[in-house]
Amino acid sequence: MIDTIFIGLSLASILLLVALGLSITYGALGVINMAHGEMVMIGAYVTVLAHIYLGVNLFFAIPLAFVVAAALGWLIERLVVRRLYGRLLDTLLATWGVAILIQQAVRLDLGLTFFGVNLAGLGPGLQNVQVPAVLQGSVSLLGVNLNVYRLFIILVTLIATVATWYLMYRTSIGTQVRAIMRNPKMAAACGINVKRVNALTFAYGSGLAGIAGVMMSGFKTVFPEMGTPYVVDGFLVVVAGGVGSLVGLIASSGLLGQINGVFAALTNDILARAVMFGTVILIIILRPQGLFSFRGR
Amino acid sequence: MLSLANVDSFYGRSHVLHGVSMDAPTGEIVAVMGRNGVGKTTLLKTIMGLTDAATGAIRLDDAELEKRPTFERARAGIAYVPQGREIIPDFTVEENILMGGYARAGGPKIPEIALKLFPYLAENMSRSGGLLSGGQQQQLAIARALAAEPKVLLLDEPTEGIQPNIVEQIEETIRILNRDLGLTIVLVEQNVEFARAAAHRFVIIEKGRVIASGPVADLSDELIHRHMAV
Amino acid sequence: MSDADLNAAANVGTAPVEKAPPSATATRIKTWLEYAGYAGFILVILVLPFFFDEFTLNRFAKYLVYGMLGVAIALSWGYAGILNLGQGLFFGAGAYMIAMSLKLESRTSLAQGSDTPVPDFMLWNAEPGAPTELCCINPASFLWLPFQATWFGVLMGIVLPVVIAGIVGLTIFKKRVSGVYISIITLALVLLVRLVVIDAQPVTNGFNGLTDLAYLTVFGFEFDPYLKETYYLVAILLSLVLVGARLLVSTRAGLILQAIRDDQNRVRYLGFDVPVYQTVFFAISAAIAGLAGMLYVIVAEFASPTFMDLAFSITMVVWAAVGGRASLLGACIGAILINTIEASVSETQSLVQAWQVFIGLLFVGVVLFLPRGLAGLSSDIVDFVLRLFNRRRPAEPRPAGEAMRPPVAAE
Amino acid sequence: MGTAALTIDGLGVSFSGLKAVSAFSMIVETGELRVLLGANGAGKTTLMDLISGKTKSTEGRVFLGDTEITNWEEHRIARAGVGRKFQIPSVFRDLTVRRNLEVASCRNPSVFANIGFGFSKAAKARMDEVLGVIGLEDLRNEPASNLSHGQTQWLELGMLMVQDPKVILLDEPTAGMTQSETLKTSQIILALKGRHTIVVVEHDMAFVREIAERITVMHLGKLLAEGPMAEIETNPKVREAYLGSRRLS
Repeated sequence: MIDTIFIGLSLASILLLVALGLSITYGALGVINMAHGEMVMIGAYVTVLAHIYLGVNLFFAIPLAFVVAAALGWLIERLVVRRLYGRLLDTLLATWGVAILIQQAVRLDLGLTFFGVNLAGLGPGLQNVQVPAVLQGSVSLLGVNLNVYRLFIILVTLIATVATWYLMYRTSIGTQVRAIMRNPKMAAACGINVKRVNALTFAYGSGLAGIAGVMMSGFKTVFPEMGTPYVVDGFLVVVAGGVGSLVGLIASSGLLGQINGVFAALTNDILARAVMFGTVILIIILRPQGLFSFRGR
Repeated sequence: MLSLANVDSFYGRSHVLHGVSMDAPTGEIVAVMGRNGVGKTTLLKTIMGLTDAATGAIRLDDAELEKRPTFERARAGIAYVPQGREIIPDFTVEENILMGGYARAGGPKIPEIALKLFPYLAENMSRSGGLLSGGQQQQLAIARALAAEPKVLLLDEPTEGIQPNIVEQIEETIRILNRDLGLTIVLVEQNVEFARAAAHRFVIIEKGRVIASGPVADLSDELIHRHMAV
Repeated sequence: MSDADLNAAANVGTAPVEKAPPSATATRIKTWLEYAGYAGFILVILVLPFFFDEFTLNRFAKYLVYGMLGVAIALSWGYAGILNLGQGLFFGAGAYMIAMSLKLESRTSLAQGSDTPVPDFMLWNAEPGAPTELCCINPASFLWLPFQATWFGVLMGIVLPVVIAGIVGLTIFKKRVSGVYISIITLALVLLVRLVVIDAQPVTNGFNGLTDLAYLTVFGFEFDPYLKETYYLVAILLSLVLVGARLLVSTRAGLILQAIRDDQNRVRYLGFDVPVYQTVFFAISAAIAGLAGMLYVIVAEFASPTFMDLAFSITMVVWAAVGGRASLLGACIGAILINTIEASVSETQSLVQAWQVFIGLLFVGVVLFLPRGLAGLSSDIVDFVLRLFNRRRPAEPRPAGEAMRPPVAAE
Repeated sequence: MGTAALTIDGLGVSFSGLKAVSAFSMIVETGELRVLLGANGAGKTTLMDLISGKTKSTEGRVFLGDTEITNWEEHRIARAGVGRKFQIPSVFRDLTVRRNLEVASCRNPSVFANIGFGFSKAAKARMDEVLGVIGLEDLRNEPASNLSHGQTQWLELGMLMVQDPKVILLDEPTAGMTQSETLKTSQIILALKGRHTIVVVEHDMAFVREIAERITVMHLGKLLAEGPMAEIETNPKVREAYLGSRRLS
């Protein structure tokens, strides 16, 4: 029983970690970023490459992945997303194209394969990340064996969530982001540089995906197509939770994670995912505004 | 001085303002009058850069604003209190006020004057904006505008839909802001009595055009009845 | 929130540009060009068998099936304003329904030691000692019983998508779920069904899908996928679907549908029951996708859960976007074109990868710079040419003429 | 006096505690043209929302002739015979002018009845006639998005004409129009008069003088005064509501 709840909790924290960045870009900017999964993938590859080229372990990859993914996100915002604000479904299609490009960049070693150069750690194959010894094995708590790496994911998610909360609710930039979210025209009339804040918001959301990617690399195989399922799950969590609501996001990832965990224990992983999708469909039909939603203007 | 010369303004394909020219000399209150739907709100939005497109010249002192984005206009010294107030309901009073401060040179800061003018706000800084009454929200919207330490204040029907006792307070506030702080105020107002008492100049708009303007002394009953009354 | 407002605010300083109205002659010329486009396209696909061998024709048949999917997408997205990100569900449903019937007709199914044909995989997965009759091999195997009749599989290939679309459509449209939420629900739905199909391995053969199928036999004629006749089956059905869909959108109901896309609330105040209209067209689009799924099984001889992959459903949408989301013919040609080119570069491995890069750039580029797709581009080119032509001639009187202007991109 | 086309009986609704319309009653006779006046926020648009089913009322009833239509779904109210023009003109922007009219002239609301081509001779003749009345004959093949603001308003009026409802609700039909456009609009509305029962919300007093018979004035969601133009103009309560410090409760 307790281990089922623990598994559910760790699934929930993965969902939350992936959805956190997506929630910010969707909630604040009205952009469905289908390349978010690729940002997760980039984060995972940063872990792989950091190990190969810098010789550093997963802990050091976390800040590095954040920076790399954020920079890439910033670039995407400047080049593509910026031109599409207000065209929600078009952002979905265009970022899907971006996602393909990022996948190909990894698969083709940033294009170097055309020149016969292959970089270790990139390319179409599978990569594996060596988890630091501290994070391996399991600890026993109340007579239940808990996987240390899963605990670590929960911890990182907790830190990322608290940091995001702090950033959004306790800093000047966060106030600006939330102001734009609620009323972009009034925000501009109050002197907020909406374009600049939007670019930073997108970069931050992407950076969070990068961190999620580092965490994924620790217990899943790393490959160029690994991101797609994450963007779907993340997006469903965001919509079910209620756009723009951090509480809703936590609640929906908690709910869906537990549903996933319980049904996986009762049946299997595949059906558990199906039940999760079914739950999201029901939530959207019954409460299109999501579980939680801020009061509209 | 805020001045508009030959300004046209558009929402999509609808051409709302036609060749509007007006001046708001520094330190004066200009009352913008006219019936509903003639373009008064659009005039303020155009000054703020919030319509879809606009042509003509908009100047504040030496700065040419017509090509600048909205946030730069705010930073140049124009603050906007929109119709319906548009405070953010799930922001606290404090956050709502600070939000206005991004146009201020040194960054957001709660303006002293706002606390003095609106003691209720000072005492309820952590309340949600959405829980305030209409009149309190109006005070909040003005406080937010003051946080920018602006040169010019654009006020769109600040007394609309507000309890009568608060209306007087708000009218008094407008006088104080102009008299004591020397703020230039462009005021969209339907209350003729108040406009006559407080404003220095008036502009009457009909069908998107300025059809009369001048010192408030020239605001005759005849003009009012022709362009505003039933 | 509306970021369109932000963009609008950034545009201050430019006045809207007035465009001269197109002359009646110009609109009539465009109408004729559109008809010529349909006629030309149908002619081309019907004469292909005179120039290509059976192997190539089989490949073309697949692309034509994709073209049919393009029509289904354009109908629901371009005309009804419903972006269905789960079109693969209807395609897959059509495919599985006919594949079940064809599976039971295959020689291996006959050779399972039972009196009636039984799918081979069903026995491989059966509990030891389980009965070998289709009714009772496993608790769900009885579902296959009606598929012993081929007509049932073929019928269900249309009926099932229509029923699913009907139920889903009425539920979400009555609830006034709109825009992106429709896309998310359809997306979640296709993934859900995909997982269920994979999980129901004893009845669906899971990941492996249904392979080793018989040819479809109609009145004693076997549609061998490598026969010209099979290509004609696909080409003729595509032509019918294309013309049928084009006629459908020019009916009064089609007109009301486009009005709903533009402003569904206004349509309510004209007295039309909006959810019913949306559901009917959603279901028609599903039926076309189901038909495409069936034809795909006939030419490719398998049905697989990959039909319900997210990537496939989104890719379909992009074919339509490239061709022109609001043009039935454009979306159809877009799908065929992309797949034809993709197949011709897939000879070499490195080109395949480069092609993927190109596809990625194409998606981004089309959304950013060509939101009306190739159809919009050709319409603009025609406009341009007509304007050049007009400038040389004095203005003409403008008698009444029917405009057949393709609608502008819908969200 | 004829029979009542539209009867509103004690209608009310409140939004988050604020009574936008309360205990409002009004009877509009068949063939009448009623002007609804009131300052911003007086509840005029909300009243139209309540009649046409956009907003559900919390008290009171609405009758169209003898049929109670309170809180029906929008399309049923429309089918029963209430047509509406919105404050922000809403036409089908991607469709041509002519096609906008065609949508409005589909008599049968059923989908399957509309799977067919073309329109009856009578319907076509009516559309041509309406195109003439609204002066958009030359622009019939233009997409509605290319129309000017005034033309869009006229097109929406034209859609109401071919829709041919018993009662027409017009929300500020001259908002944002130039003087000459306003004049033309008043002619179009006068052409509608008699054929339909009309309720108009308007602020342009020159326009109101042009078209009005009876006027109803709303203030703070309630009925303030009702009567012919001359009476309303001299009514002190109305004057104060419009010009005074609005310190009525």
